[in-house]
Amino acid sequence: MKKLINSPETVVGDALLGMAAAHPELIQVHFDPDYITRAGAPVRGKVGLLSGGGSGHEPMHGGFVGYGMLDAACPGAVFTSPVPDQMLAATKAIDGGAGVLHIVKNYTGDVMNFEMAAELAQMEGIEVASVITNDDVAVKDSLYTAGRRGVGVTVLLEKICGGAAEAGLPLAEVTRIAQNVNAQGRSMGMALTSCAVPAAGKPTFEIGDDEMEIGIGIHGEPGRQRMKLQSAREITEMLASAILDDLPFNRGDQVLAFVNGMGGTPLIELYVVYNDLVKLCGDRGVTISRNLIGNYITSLEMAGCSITLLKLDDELTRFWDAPVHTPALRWGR
Amino acid sequence: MKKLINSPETVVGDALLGMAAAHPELIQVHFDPDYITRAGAPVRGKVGLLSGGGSGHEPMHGGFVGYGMLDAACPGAVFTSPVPDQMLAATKAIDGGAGVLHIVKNYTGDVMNFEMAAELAQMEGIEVASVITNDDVAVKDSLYTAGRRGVGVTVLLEKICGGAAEAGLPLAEVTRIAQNVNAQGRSMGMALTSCAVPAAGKPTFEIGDDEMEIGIGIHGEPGRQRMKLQSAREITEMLASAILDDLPFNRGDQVLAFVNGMGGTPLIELYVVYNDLVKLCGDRGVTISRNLIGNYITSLEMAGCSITLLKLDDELTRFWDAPVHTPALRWGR
Amino acid sequence: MRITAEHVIRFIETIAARVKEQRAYLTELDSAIGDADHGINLDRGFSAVLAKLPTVADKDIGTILKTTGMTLVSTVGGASGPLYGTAFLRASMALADRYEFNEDDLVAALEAALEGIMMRGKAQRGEKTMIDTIAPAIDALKTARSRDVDAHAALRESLAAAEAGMKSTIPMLATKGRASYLGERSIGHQDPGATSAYLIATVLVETVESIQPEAG
Amino acid sequence: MRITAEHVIRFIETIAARVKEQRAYLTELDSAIGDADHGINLDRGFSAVLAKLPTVADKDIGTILKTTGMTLVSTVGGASGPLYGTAFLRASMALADRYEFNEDDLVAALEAALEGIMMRGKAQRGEKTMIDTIAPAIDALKTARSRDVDAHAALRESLAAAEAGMKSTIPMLATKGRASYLGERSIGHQDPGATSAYLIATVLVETVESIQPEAG
Ligand SMILES: Nc1ncnc2c1ncn2[C@@H]1O[C@H](COP(=O)(O)OP(=O)(O)O)[C@@H](O)[C@H]1O
Ligand SMILES: Nc1ncnc2c1ncn2[C@@H]1O[C@H](COP(=O)(O)OP(=O)(O)O)[C@@H](O)[C@H]1O
Ligand SMILES: [Mg+2]
Ligand SMILES: [Mg+2]
Ligand SMILES: [Mg+2]
Ligand SMILES: [Mg+2]
Repeated sequence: MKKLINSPETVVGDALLGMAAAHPELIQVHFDPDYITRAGAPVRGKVGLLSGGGSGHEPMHGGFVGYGMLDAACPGAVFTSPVPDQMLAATKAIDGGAGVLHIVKNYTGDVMNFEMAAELAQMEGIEVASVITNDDVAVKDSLYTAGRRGVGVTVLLEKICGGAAEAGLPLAEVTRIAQNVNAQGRSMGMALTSCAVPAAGKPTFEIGDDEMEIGIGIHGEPGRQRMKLQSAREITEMLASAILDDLPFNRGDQVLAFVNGMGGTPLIELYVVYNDLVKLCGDRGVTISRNLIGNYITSLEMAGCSITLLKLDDELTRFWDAPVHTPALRWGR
Repeated sequence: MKKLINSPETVVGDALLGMAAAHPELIQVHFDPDYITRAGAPVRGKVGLLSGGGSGHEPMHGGFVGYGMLDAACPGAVFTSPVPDQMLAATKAIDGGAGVLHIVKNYTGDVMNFEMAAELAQMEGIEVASVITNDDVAVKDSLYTAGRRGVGVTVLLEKICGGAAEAGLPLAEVTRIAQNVNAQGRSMGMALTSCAVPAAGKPTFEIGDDEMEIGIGIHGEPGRQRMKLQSAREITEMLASAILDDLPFNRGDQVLAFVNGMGGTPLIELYVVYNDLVKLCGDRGVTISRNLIGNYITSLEMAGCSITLLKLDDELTRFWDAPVHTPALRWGR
Repeated sequence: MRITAEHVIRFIETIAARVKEQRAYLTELDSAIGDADHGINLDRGFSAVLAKLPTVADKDIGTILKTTGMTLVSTVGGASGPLYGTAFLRASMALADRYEFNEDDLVAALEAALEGIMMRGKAQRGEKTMIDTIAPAIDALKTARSRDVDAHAALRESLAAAEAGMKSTIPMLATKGRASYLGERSIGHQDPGATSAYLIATVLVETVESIQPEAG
Repeated sequence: MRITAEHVIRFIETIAARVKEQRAYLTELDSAIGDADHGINLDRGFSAVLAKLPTVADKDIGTILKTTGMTLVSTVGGASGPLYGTAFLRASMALADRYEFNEDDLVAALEAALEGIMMRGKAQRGEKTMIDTIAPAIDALKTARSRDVDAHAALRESLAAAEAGMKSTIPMLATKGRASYLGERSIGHQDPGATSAYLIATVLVETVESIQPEAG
């Protein structure tokens, strides 16, 4: 396990210090409990958006704090949900009087910790709503299980709801849009290599030189299936078909296509996948009207990618297009 | 060697098709010869900026084509300089009557191919100037050798000269600024792992689980020195000291600090390095007034990073801050 | 049997030591069907608890357990943080203001802890979680006590049930927690949380066994 | 000796075949001190040349060589593209409009090719490049011919010099091309370009040797 770090114990803190030093005009980093707020938070009268989760998924979530996206992010230890203290402090710091939306990825740990934080915040008189993303079609959905994981849709949801909140929409409306984004989005991922949790010191899983994992999450957890390595086209087909069939996406649909790198895969490969995705969607009569290609929700140094498709309507498109200015996503200003 | 590709033969073309599909409002991709132009090129009366080089360094250069940066980019085969036909066609396509600046990284192949293209373009009556970047302090400079490699400064130069050209400066002025950027910038890189050229099918070099290469370039070429893996702080110190001592950068200098990932290193580690760099520069009385952190000039899936420091003056700062809108770099619009 | 605040503190200290010792093992188990952090998480949490313990050394058992639970909630994160945190918090309520307690109180505290875990995690037995260790252990303890065997023997029966429960997670299909994402592939691996729960049960039994039976 | 357009075509076709055969070896050599593409580059280029050859099959030797050179320039890229491309272009000028040529013409064409490489690459002997194969080979050819040995023997002496030249790059410190970035670490490796140049020299000698000495 080779990493550019000083120690497993300090990696999250060191990176937060680096972020603080790099983007003082955009964000403010608080320690103990650790959380990142938008510079100048809270914004009076605006709904506050808070997300969080384990570290190791950079730029998510800290890189999405700023104008038009998140008001705060809570980074946990690597791949470990942050604790309620962090969410509570961040919620208080960004409440501008219009309430706070918690954006939670559907992992047992995240859900429970956010739940505890929301209870505490509400006890302190802050209006808190929550949305849980669960877009990963690799996981069978069921009332009797933990359900699907939240993955790529989270990034899109944070951007779109950020636009809605910036436009002055009230908490109920922002929450409705958040639920809509989650309802209209689906994802699936795959890995060529494992990542290594710094404190664990070795790869989470072993994988052969000619193998890949299909249906992985973003924590180095093994996927649903191990198989022989295939071409980008076959891989894209496997991921995209599962996604397209699930919602389902239909002929005539307009979508936002998000090809995400897991951290160790270079951009050239993501564009190869995007090219195959365009053809596949075209064959199904699905039009890609917006796209996002790059490393946005990663799994440390894992090589691999995930695909997310989000069915767009006018409202979602408008808030996606709205200006955003964060360390990792910026347009329109 | 595991990659998300369809075949070594098609990887560059597939990725170009993906770029074309993803960014039609920004760029246009031409094939045979392969080159990418800014949508709407040529811009009448504006100096055209052309760069190019082997593929495998994405987003450089194609990802930097667009408003406020390059007018065209010529992608070669992976790690192989493009050929004069490409540069000639691209030069013609972007000449808006104010001449074209060729931005060439100092590699024998790139220099010779660009030279041939410039001769041909000039024979066709297009005014062509060239700037050769050679900022890599890992390589000893000498009149009798091929000299230093062009690396990270190239990205900064493309942005800054893009701003200058967009502002309407004539070819001579844009060339002067280009030379100034190159003169004021220094870089050095390191690798934790090798990359694998797709057509070669295996890693370019073998490296132990506890080793790193210091002073690597961006083509998987071995570095100046193999050593035991050290901490981010020690690595940053090694790279930054060599850079700071070389120009040299002095107490009171304002710099742009660019921490670049080689393709396989996740963002969290780049922020750890940036944090260490801030401290090191601070100790030397050098102020970082601008920064860029991310994967911008990569070496396929190589894990590692490079650091570039560029001494800023008012002119360079102004053109760095100027709006840019390309697939990979965007701000101000 | 009289279990005092001092014993409770020793119990928690020993858990911290045992978790540190087994940190790599627990993380290893979590690599197979989770995200390779369970041992790291618990070690971080119990190390923090260890640092906090001196501030409550002279306090009642409720306060000691409450501080432990709050510290776990504030430092562990992940799934196990809220779960073990809630367990200690619920136990602290069952033993509020007490400076010592007996076997009956122990059973009540353990039941409260389990209830807290099940409420927080919305899980049942048979879903391949820590519950599969804890629930049978409490059942066995209660059954043994209804047969009127002595406390130590009852605890040893309970521990055997805990071990069996832990092992029972191996063939299970996970339906809760991160392992559930693996579907069928979760089968054949021992659950990390069930394992850490067994570890804690071992420490509990050791601690009680070390108590001089003078007051028995 | 009469070297005809047909021989030249066979020469180029054989280079293409040999380069494809040795592609992995040349790339391997380039991994050690370069960027692992030399064999790939030349194979791409000579495959393109092969596809172009039929269009000039009935043309003069100058045209055949010019087409080869231009195709190499347009398809190889990297350092070797302009270098080998220029070499063939220069040779084409030396043999412009010819349908056959003799030993003297061969020497002149080779000298023109070398000059082109040195001009384009701004390099000299001793810098660990293809020049270290080509220059001594031409020298040896000229020396042998001044001693009046027969053409085949002279070419074999030249090929031996080419081989020695190629091997002489092993202990050299590279000062030109990509290997120069390695500094001292470039020592101990055979230069890929010097190796491909030797390959081409081998093919040249084989081609000439295959010519029936009837017109000798
Ligand atoms: N809903 C749940 N109810 C009870 N226990 C659970 C639940 N979800 C997970 N667990 C337990 O938590 C353990 C994992 O803890 P840990 O690895 O620290 O957290 P995370 O899964 O967030 O990484 C599992 O092995 C399981 O025993
Ligand atoms: N300046 C030069 N003059 C002559 N030959 C050179 C020069 N630079 C490089 N070469 C030759 O080119 C070879 C490398 O070719 P190739 O790998 O195809 O290109 P690149 O170095 O651009 O990847 C070297 O081994 C060397 O023999
Ligand atoms: Mg975890
Ligand atoms: Mg090359
Ligand atoms: Mg875990
Ligand atoms: Mg090469």
